[in-house]
Amino acid sequence: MTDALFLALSTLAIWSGWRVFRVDSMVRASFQLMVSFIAVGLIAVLLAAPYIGIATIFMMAVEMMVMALFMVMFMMNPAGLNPMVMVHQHRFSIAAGVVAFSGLSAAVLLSDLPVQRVPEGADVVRDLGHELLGPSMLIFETAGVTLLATMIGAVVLSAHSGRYGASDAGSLPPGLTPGGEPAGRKPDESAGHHHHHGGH
Amino acid sequence: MTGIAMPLILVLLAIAFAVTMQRIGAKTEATWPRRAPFLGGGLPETHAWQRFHVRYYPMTLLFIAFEMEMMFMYPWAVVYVETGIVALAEMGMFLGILSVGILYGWREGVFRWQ
Amino acid sequence: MTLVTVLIVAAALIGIGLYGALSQQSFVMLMMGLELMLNGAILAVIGFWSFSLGGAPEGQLLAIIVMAVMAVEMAVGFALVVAVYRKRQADMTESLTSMRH
Amino acid sequence: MNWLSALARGAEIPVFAVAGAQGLAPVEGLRRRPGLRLVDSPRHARVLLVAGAVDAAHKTALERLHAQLPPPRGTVWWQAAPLFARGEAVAGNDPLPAIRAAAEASDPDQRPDVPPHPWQGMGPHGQGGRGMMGGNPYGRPMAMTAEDIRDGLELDAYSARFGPFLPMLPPGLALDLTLQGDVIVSVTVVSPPFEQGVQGDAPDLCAARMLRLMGIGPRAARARGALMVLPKGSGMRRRLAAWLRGGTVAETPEPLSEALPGLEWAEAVLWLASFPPSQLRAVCMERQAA
Amino acid sequence: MIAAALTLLLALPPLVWVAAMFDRIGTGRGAVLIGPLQNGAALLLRPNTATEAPDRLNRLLAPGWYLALALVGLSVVPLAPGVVASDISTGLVLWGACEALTVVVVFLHGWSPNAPLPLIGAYRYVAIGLPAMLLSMFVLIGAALPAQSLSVVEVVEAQREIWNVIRQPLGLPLFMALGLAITLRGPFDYADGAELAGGTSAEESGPALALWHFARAAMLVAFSAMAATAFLGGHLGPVLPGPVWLLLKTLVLMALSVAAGRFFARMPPARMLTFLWVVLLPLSFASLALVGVEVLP
Repeated sequence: MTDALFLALSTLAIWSGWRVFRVDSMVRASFQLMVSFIAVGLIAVLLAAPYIGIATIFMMAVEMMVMALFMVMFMMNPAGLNPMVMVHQHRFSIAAGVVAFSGLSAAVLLSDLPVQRVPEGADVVRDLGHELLGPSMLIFETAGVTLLATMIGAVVLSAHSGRYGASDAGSLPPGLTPGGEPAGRKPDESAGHHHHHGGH
Repeated sequence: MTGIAMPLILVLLAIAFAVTMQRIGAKTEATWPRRAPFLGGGLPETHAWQRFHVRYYPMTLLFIAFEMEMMFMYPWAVVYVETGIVALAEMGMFLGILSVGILYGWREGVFRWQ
Repeated sequence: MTLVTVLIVAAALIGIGLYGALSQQSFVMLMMGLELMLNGAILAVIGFWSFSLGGAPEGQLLAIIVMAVMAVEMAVGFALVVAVYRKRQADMTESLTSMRH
Repeated sequence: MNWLSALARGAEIPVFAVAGAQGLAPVEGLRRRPGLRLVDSPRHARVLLVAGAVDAAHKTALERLHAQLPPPRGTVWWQAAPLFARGEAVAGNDPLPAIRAAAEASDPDQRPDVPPHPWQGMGPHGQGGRGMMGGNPYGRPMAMTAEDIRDGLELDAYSARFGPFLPMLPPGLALDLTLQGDVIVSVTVVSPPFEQGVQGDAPDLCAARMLRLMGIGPRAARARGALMVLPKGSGMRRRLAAWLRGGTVAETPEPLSEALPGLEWAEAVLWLASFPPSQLRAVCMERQAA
Repeated sequence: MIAAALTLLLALPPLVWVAAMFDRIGTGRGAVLIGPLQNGAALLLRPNTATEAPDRLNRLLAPGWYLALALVGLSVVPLAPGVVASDISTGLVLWGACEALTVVVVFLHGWSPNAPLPLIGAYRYVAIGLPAMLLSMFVLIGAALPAQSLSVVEVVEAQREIWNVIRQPLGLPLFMALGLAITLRGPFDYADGAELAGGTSAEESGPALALWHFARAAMLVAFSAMAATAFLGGHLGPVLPGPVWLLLKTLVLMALSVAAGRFFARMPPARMLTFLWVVLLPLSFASLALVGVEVLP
């Protein structure tokens, strides 16, 4: 029963992972990736990690939702109304993927892996909690600082309007000659500077 | 194993039910005027699917970083009573650090429509 | 379900992810490839943890760290996408190479 | 499925109401009428109710709307001259018998079955598109990027005619809008709201319309809190408060093409609802005359 | 376990009916008992709408996913001591996953018809649904603290002496905010509101619409059962048997949610976003801190 479930879930994970790069609609692509994550999360539950497994589903649902928003925001033809292929170095990539898969699989098959199962009935969430608050406390707090840095970085990079107005307003570079034209790009210039990409 | 078998069965049941129910309704021919999107008699020029300007995009970035804290909080909650005041202090510090990010984001106006 | 089968599934996910990350032209799709590789990494970590580490909590912690890395990667990646788009109306990796004109 | 049909026979008739000239107050009067239910989208409706005169300029729009009711569907012209030869005409005060009769009818489409643009068999996959963004895939082109008025991200602009029978706008108001996301970038008034007379400006009716857009009923006790949720500085709070006190609003709105750009959809809709129909009509007519 | 699941499957349709009745009470329409059934039957017999180039698969499945999430969320609720359909040691996290996936499903429902009003509804909903979910996570963690477990069964057991609603008075109202958001109600109905002519369901008709309403009511049932379990002691109570207590508390919370949905007005979404992050989120921190201090040994 567990084996059948594992087989079904791993097939789902790999199939939907593959579909991510094959569907035309960007929304479908994001949620295919989400399905792949959900399948992996459920496999993790089968592997006696109920917390990590379910939390993966929880986190990835949210992250893929955001992923879908950005996909739709920035990808041309986000719904795939015109079928399209936007790839480069295709053969090389396929080869790299196949090599990575076969190399890793060979390594797995050839190496002698130690076997020590999770003991039956172990309270793995409690262990994790003690680990977080005990030996790995520093990792935990470092993660907090890293996330703070991420939040600030993301806001700085993405937000246009801060408390002092638009982020690129009034920040002209100095002139090439004293009192001359500012060097480089002028903030207002970008408006007249469309360049659309055609189909590749 | 049993823990996830039941939710999966329920999901399959619900999907099967929903798909079956949708076959009940009357069948009609889908003509073009019937398929046009509802705009109160008006018509759009283009498809609605577009590069949609998500006006709250900085908030979503703040959100995915902030939301990671949940991963740490659940195990923390399980051992909280056993660990006591240390756990309170550590989580207080953790949340405090992240709250700085929220305050910064608020000051930068990320919760407004861009 | 053995350690070997779990790791082979993880390897397949990593392989597909690598293919995606190398072949896709747009930033956002490239990030999908990276995410898929990290997905494989999570599976591998949990597989090892479950079969070989006897439930040592560090294994779970590592999975959480991988997920945190994913969140950070996404937040910063998308912020970069926005910043680049704002300047260049571009969302492709190739257009970055022409940035130095 | 006999028992299902038997059960369905007792159901309320879902009606999509189009308010024409002098039609707003009678339609609002139907809201609590047993036996029918006014719905927000023609997709949810069985019967199209045209209440009050709709001039012939809106015939095409009305026919489009009619087509969007899923068949079988019926039409009722209540104190209105029929614009197309279908449905029941009622002159009296009670349209319910006619609505009941229309709920058995099955009108055909009034518009020809042609796609907005020819596309079938064109393009590499027969979907009408070309390249990544070009052509008319499935009958319509895709939106293209345009300058943004807020944060400078040049994403796609969605241009469409909204109205004249959109339930959240004043009846008759048709706008050519360009939206980026849900923010209005540009506005052209195509047709002004219909004349509603004094009844249309009645404070309780105006307040009820506005509160419905905020998701609550018109009981005043609840509505006091509703003032708090409106944005400050746009005068919406003041006007709603006046209506809730039973007073009238005599403010003249700014011309729509200047007031609406830059507003989010929810704000714009509330802003429009915070003026009595007569004032909006006056300001739109002035513009058109000029 | 199977008995519990069957009980849920049998109890859900009548409870959905009750939810529809609650929605009718006080609207002055009469026929409170039979009206929802008649309207539902009429809707089932109408045709589904086709739209221009829709995402057919997602459009077909969205109401089903919504219902599935309600069912899965409901299945972690213990009906009596030791009787629970999904016996998983991290039930609270599973419920959280259902909340997160609800946002995805509502988005897909609005995305799939390829029409402007549903699309706007879908995007607005994501903006509000995501932060609303954060609130619920904090207050549910507050419920997990005294239980020292993420299992919903343990959360109930930990309330034998004192209910969580007393330990954490702010928790229930904050959790109700999430409930209104995932059941698309009143002040949090940014997906299907009147100012978008029905929003994500503006283009739906017939069985698809009926199912969407059904799933929405099922989610109300699931949410109320979860809230009753996490804050009102679930199946605990004197004299009456456990399932009856759970049912009563669920009904009370359903009625409360419906009333709250009608009482509070909806803000424009940008205001609500700020309100959620700047007012409600700190309140949920405070609520958690309060519980944390209380349960310290």
